[in-house]
Amino acid sequence: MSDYLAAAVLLIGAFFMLVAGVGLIRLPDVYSRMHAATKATTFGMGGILSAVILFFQAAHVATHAILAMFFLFLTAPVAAHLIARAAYRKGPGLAPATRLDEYGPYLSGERSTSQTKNGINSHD
Amino acid sequence: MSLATIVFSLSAIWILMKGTGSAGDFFVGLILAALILRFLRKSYHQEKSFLRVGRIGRYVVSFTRELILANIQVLRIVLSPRIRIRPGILAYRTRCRTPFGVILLANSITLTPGTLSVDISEDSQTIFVHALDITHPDEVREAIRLGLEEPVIGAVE
Amino acid sequence: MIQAAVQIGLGMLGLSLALCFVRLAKGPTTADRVVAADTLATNILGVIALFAILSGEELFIIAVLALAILSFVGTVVYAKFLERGKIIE
Amino acid sequence: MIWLLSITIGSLVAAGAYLVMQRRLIQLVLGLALLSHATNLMLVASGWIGDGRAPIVPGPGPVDPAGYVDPLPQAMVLTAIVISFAVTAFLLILALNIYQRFKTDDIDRLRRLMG
Amino acid sequence: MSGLLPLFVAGPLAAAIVLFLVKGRARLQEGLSLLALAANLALALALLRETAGGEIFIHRMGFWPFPYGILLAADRLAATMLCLSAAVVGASGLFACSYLSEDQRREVFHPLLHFLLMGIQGAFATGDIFNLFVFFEVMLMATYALLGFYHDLDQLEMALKYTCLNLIASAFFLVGVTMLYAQVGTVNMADLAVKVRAVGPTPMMALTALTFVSVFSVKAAIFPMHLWLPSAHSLSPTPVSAILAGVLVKVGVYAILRCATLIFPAPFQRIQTLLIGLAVVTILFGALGTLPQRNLKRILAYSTINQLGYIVFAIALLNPAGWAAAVFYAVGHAFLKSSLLLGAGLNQKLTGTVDLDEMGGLMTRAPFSTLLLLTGLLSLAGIPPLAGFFSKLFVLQAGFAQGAYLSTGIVLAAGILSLYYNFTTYQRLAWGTPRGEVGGAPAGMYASVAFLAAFAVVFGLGARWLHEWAQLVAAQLASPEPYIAAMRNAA
Amino acid sequence: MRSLILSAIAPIVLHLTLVFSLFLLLYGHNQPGGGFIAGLMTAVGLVLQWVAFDAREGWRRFNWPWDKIFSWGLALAAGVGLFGLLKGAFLKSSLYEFDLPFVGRVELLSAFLFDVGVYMVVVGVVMMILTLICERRSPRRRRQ
Repeated sequence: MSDYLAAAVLLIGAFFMLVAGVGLIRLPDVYSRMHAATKATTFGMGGILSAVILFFQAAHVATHAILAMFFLFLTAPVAAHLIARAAYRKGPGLAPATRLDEYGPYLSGERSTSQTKNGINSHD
Repeated sequence: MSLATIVFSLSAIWILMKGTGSAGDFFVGLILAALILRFLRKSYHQEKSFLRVGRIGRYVVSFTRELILANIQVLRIVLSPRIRIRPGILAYRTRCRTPFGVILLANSITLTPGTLSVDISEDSQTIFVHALDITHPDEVREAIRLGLEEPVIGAVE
Repeated sequence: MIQAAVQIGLGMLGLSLALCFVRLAKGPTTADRVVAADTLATNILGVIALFAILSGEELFIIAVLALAILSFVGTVVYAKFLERGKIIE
Repeated sequence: MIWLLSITIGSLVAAGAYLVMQRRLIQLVLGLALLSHATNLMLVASGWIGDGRAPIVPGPGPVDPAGYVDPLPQAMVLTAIVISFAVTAFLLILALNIYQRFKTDDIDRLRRLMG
Repeated sequence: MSGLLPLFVAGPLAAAIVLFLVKGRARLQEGLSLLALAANLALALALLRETAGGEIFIHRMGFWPFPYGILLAADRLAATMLCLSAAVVGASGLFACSYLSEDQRREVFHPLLHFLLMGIQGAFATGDIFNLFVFFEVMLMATYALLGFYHDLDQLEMALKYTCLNLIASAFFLVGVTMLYAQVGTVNMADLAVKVRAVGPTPMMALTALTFVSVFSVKAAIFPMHLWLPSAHSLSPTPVSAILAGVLVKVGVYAILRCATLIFPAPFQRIQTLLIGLAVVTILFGALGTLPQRNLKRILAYSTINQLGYIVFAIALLNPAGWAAAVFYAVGHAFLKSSLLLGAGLNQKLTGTVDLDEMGGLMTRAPFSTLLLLTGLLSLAGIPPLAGFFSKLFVLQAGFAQGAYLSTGIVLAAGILSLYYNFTTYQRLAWGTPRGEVGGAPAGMYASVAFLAAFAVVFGLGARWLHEWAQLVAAQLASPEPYIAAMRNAA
Repeated sequence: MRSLILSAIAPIVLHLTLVFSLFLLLYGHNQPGGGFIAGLMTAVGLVLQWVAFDAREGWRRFNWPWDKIFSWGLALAAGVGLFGLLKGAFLKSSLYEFDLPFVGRVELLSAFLFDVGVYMVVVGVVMMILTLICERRSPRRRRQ
């Protein structure tokens, strides 16, 4: 029974990894690609690692897999956030379909204040 | 988190990693955790947040539901014959007060339907969220508020 | 049963890896490439996990954990480099 | 499985050789790193016999060695990886040193600086 | 004795660590360093005496059965080489104590020197081909650090070139190990010797042998791979360049000799013509390369290339007489060239330059150091009572005995060329118009140069004795069966 | 430009990494792992701190004498090898078992001490490289 369950979970996981790959190709700009990459890969890895747990059914394997899963869930958003931020600061490059951008105004405001800040203590 | 919590959770991780839970292993884990604490002693701040175990369960359930929904949405968008999205970045003012809460919320936002947190403002009160469908920004805000922010505040604040 | 599933899963992951490579090659911006590389790394984690099932060797899971840490740090460093042009300020 | 390794080794060597022939120091260093990875992989491939099971014996007692990979090249490759890590680190620092001192990592320009 | 064999590796390692730990205290560090070098030399001499009877010492690390595990082995050749490296590195260490006295980086010089010694001696003593690789890398890594010692653009560029070339060579070494392992499934030298003989001289095996030869020829600076040597010798600090020329290139020679005698005797027959050709080109190239130079260290570097050509030529004759000549040549050249390079450093200290035209007329101004240089240069030129003459003589004898008249004739002609360049060098150095002031130099520098230069005379006057020893070494190399049996039977 | 999210996550990752690397170190002799990979994991965790904060903050938090750690690690590893020499062969490993209060029976393989030495060497080397790379900012170098 758990064998079938493992196989099903595994296939779902692998399928979502594939969805991440397809999304990486099809979506129009970095940010939407990141949606696909972040969500689908973490979910997919969750599925695959659950399959590992179900397959081995041993405590230490399970804990290693859970730790790996926890680590991925912890770090994938951070990595996405860093890439998105860096990409935006390098040049927004938003897709033409974009409707709303409230980050740009904030960023330009912050830049001007931080420049004056930097002007004061640029030597530290 | 208090130092005792860190020590105990580290030694718990240690035991889980080893896979065999005996008293000796727990002791070794405690020693190692103490070593790590000694090593990292300069990086602990005064900041504290409290975990409420009961509420965390609600958060986890809510988060898992959102995660699955998110993936189904990604699936629908990616595999539809024509991609029709209206993305945008909106500013979301959070009601979380602790840094840990804000960061947990931002991370959760990234893993839930159609949203991805791009940055947190300097005063850590505003999260900038990139959303795949932003036809009605207020709906997105409402979804975040109900689906994530309430459980997060419940869990860690 | 599960072995067949693993084979199919490996096929899917291989396809996904190929797609990531396409995005890695095409660009157009560096950020795209970083995203592609990150996804590539996660896909490789999946491949290793599947390989653990295929060979029945539980020790590969440790490799998954180690590689997850490495790929996270790698992505962080690259993002930082992308943003600032230097990594450690 | 061995053909996969062969293709990987081949493409690593190709990419490494291409990078080594470029003009910038960092490309040179990365190319050399790729080349050493390729040789390490080749060393692993030389021990690929049987079904390719990891050479980790489950416990005490006799074990049939048939399905396992030859562990000796793996022990050797571990050493080789450490060595190539060290040498690459050294090269990177050398290149960084040159870059910081002369503000360029373009080999042609450096040559012109040397006169 | 075989229990003490790991001390050749572990001793320098321990010394390096201790020296690293006493980094701040220069006097103490230098004293300890010299003490360790002297102990190492004594140990090597003891080993040389023990191996004279033809006994082969094997030390097994760990507790693995025969073809596995790490073996250290010492026969006459290894003992000779160990002795030679201990002497040359020791003299260079003594020289460095005074030479680097104002240099701030000297606190890491001595630890690195011992790391280098560890790598060199490990490479001479190891009994399997993978550990040869490892010790090569230890040695190279120490050299990389020592070469990057100063920070001129020239020096950085040289260090980069040297590092890249050697990194590629290391990659090819691994490729060679892979090819060998895939064919015979072992890395132990004795086991390899047996199994390679069983496979026979197939084209694949010849290719493997060629891979190894091309890797070692980077270390030994044979013709297409010699490009790193002139700048590395001339731009590195003097003690380092003495070690480079005296010992480091001999490691490559030693490895080629081991391959030719023990591991690949049959495949070497197939590539013999190629090797002889390369050696002849190397000889000519080295001799011609000296002509346009003005920098004394650069001249010595090209002459090193020239001399290495002779050694490899002698090895490539593939008979015991040739191997004896090669061993004789290698030993003589190690002492000679390191004494010359240290002498060049001494003169640099005295006059502040290594440019020949600017240090002219040294004979009247600094007679003792010039005499030391004179001994070396005359020996290098091949003037009869000195070691250089006999080295060339034995090589030519072996060549003509083999019947390789054409190549040996070219080698003879190149010898005349080297006579010419050594004389002009000496003439420009010693008898030009005197100019500039001459400073003083510490006694330690004179002592180390004199110590090494004395060997040039001793090996010349006692050439018969050294040649007998070289023939003993060659005889042992020619019949590797005892070596293999000793490795097999090691407890 | 510091990222709040990264600087909050980095210490957590460091804790995880340290536990994991200690696991790799302690169980390296009959499971995959060992000194080298454990040292690399530790170093990776530490490098992340440098990236997440800045060099000044990194040196404030981890002001450890990395060169000393390197050389003592090397000394430990070589010392274990020489100790084996006393018992017959260089690098010969030996096994000791003894009882400790609370912990129970402990098997100490001398190869483990060798691994600890390698661990220290790797951490020391990586951090020394980091020192070289951000030389100008590190207070340790400036003081010397």
